[in-house]
Amino acid sequence: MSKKKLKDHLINRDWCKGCGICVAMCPKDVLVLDGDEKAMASHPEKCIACRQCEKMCPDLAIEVITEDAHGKEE
Amino acid sequence: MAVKEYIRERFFPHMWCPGCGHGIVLNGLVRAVEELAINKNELVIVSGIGCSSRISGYVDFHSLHTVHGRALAFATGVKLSKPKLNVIVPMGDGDALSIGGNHFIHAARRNINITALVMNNRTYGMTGGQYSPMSGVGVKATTAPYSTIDNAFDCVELARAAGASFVARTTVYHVNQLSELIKKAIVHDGFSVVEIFSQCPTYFGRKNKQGGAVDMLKIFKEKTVLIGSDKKKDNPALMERGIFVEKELPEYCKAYDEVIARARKA
Amino acid sequence: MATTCFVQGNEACSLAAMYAGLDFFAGYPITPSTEIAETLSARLPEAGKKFIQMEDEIASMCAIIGASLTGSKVMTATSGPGFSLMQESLGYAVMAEIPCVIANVQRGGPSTGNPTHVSQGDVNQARWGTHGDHSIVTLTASNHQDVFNMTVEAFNIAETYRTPVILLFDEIVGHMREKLVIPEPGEIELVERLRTSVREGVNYHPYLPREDGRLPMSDFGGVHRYNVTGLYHDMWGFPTDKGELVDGLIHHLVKKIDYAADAIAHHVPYYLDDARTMLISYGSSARSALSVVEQLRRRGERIGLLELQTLWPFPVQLVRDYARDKEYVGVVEMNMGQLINSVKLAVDNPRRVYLINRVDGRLITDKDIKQTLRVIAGQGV
Amino acid sequence: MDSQKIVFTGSGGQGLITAAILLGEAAVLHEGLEAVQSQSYGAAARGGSTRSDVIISNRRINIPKAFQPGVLICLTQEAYNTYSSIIRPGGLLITDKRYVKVARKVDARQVELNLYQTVLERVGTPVVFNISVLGALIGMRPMVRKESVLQVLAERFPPSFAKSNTEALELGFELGCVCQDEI
Repeated sequence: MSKKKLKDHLINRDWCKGCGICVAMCPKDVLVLDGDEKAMASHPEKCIACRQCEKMCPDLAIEVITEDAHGKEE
Repeated sequence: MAVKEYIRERFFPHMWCPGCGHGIVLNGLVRAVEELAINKNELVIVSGIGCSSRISGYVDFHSLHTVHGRALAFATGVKLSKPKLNVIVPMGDGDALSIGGNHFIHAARRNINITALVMNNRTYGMTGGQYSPMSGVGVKATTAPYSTIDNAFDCVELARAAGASFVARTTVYHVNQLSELIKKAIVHDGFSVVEIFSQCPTYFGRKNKQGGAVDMLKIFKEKTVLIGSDKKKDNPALMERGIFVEKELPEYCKAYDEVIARARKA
Repeated sequence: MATTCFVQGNEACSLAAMYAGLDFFAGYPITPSTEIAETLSARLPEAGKKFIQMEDEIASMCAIIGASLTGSKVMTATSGPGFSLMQESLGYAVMAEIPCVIANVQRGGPSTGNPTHVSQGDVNQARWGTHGDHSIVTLTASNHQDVFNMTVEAFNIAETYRTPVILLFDEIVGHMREKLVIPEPGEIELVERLRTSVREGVNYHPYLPREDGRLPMSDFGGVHRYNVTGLYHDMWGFPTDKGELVDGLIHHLVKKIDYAADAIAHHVPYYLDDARTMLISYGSSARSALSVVEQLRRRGERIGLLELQTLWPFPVQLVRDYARDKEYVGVVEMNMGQLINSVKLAVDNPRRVYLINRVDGRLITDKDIKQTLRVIAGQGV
Repeated sequence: MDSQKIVFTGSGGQGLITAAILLGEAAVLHEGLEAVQSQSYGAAARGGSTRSDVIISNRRINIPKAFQPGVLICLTQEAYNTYSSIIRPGGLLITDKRYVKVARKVDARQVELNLYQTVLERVGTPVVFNISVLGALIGMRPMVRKESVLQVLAERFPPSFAKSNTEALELGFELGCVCQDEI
């Protein structure tokens, strides 16, 4: 199985309530809360696609899109 | 991830407070159902009253939002009437173990194939942060300004003693274990209970100076260990997570089929 | 050939429920209704159907609602204290429009009262026991053939109007044995659940009435996944607090029953054509009232009896019409005066409506009634 | 036929309610008559005092309780003491010597049977005592035919009971017929 690579963080700003759980739980400090108190990926290049933010988001507002080595979206 | 196939998007953003652990339970539940690839038409979610119980409106299953404490009794009717349906019952700690305590132990006793998720945030959130049967001694609540003197239940031991054939516990911090345990509970053929520690930063956290949602999640991380961990020996106060009971026992609806067979022979 | 049997009223009720197509019964033992659960615990499994003894009456009422939503015809049976416990979920069934039948074999009360003695003290509880504005259907009977007929009718009304229906029997009728002729299948027409014809993938509105007022249902487990709640809800079944939707819902819940009052006003008139005095009664007290009417008729007195089998919605028009040319009306019931209030509201001259009652747990007798009639007529005791 | 009102009294476990039901059932199912049977319940299922009323008529029966029964059967001293006063003047009061010492204070024909002892001697089991009481009753007052009761017994009980039930009914019936001549 090839390693998954981040393609994008889809963050639903309408659903995000800005609790900061994703920011605190990200092991690589990828996410921050922006000026509107909404989650934002400020350092996507550091993302290891562990999906911790996606699974821990109480607002179901984050989706981590990955692709495999051949660029196929997952 | 096709999470959105299993939720009713038009009701989002949901009504829970920022940082509420119940959203993480919803997240884990939807993930578990998706991974099991259950036909949505064969899924019924039955809930009672309270913050936790609003979960039923957000999932695209057959949903039955009932009265306080009685969700398992409604669910028993659904399941026995149509046993091929998967029945999941999310409940708050007050819903499941206070007003609904009797239904909880009797559903366990019958070992009817229903999945009970006890979303334990140790408070009555919907009514404004009163103490619950799971608050425990020494807790501040809007009905315990001088702090509580009531002991808490051990939900796992209660379910075990009452006869549940699958009993597990985890927290919303341990999200991978959360969806794994929900999956196992749904697949299990009998009454299954998953107690899930969930944070209420708005009332319990604030009243008891536990900080915000993130701080409360860290408490779940620090105060719990996997079953069998050596850490528990050094620190008996740690709460164990994992599967406490998993056994095969006659399931109620299947046993009832035998009653029908006996009646027809007689 | 129809079958004749010699059974208790509680058995007659059970046999009628089976005749009506009962699929699911949940209950908790309580005197004097227990024979209904006992009979059905034998009959339902024989027919491949479901019987469950729940942990209490609260759970029993909840379980039948859950079962009804899967498409089953459902019933529970209880008595006063259990009926009190069921009130919250009874209201849920009203609000969520769940077809179900609740048999309450009345005993003395309040509280534990007297389990083995007769009373008709739950008439107003049947009407107003659950909180909030609502309407409700309550049927009763005084003999086993009518217990049978009214029980089948209860299922038919429950399915027609998507509503809980209460069967309000009493200890005498429930426990005594008398003749019952069980009709052949098909002899009494049965109303089956109206299911939606909306196809998969097309929007189904569980709470949007058709032109005729009926709301087609979709079984849990079917292709339409909708929401059921006890909260004020919209036509999809989702909670709402929008004023105009709430207003429409409450009016709908009340009107759908109240507008049907004439259609479901079951009653039996006895000797009323030329009567100058009318007794109104129901349940076992109507048997004593009828005995009095027949005795006094033999003496040439122009007295008749209106036996009501539909108590709620109260048949206002029917009672008003029958009372119009009567000198006075005596309401015979075994309580401190419950149905009489509705009679007084219905008639033109409420001051000519008198209560004839007995509340010591014994059947009101012909002697009791005649004695009160003499007092009313100013003839002394 | 005028209404016949019969009240069975005794203690729980004597089978009186069963006897009353059998009587009503025979009338309804095999004689084309109307019948109503009711019973008063105590809290105890066994050993408490029992009363069961049966009314048989060829017309509709309105009031299901026999307030002044034409026939009263008392099978315990307590029942006799409690209920003997309710009998209709000139009615028939049946007791069994094994259970009741009569005081002859009421205006009724009193028949003291020696049925329990006879059943024990001739059928060998007291279990069918209630059936023999029913036999004696219809022997004295032919409100339903013996054949109708036999038919109900055959329908209600498993075949293994048939012999002793029939013997008990016949035995009671014989004794009843003898007494009928006396009353």
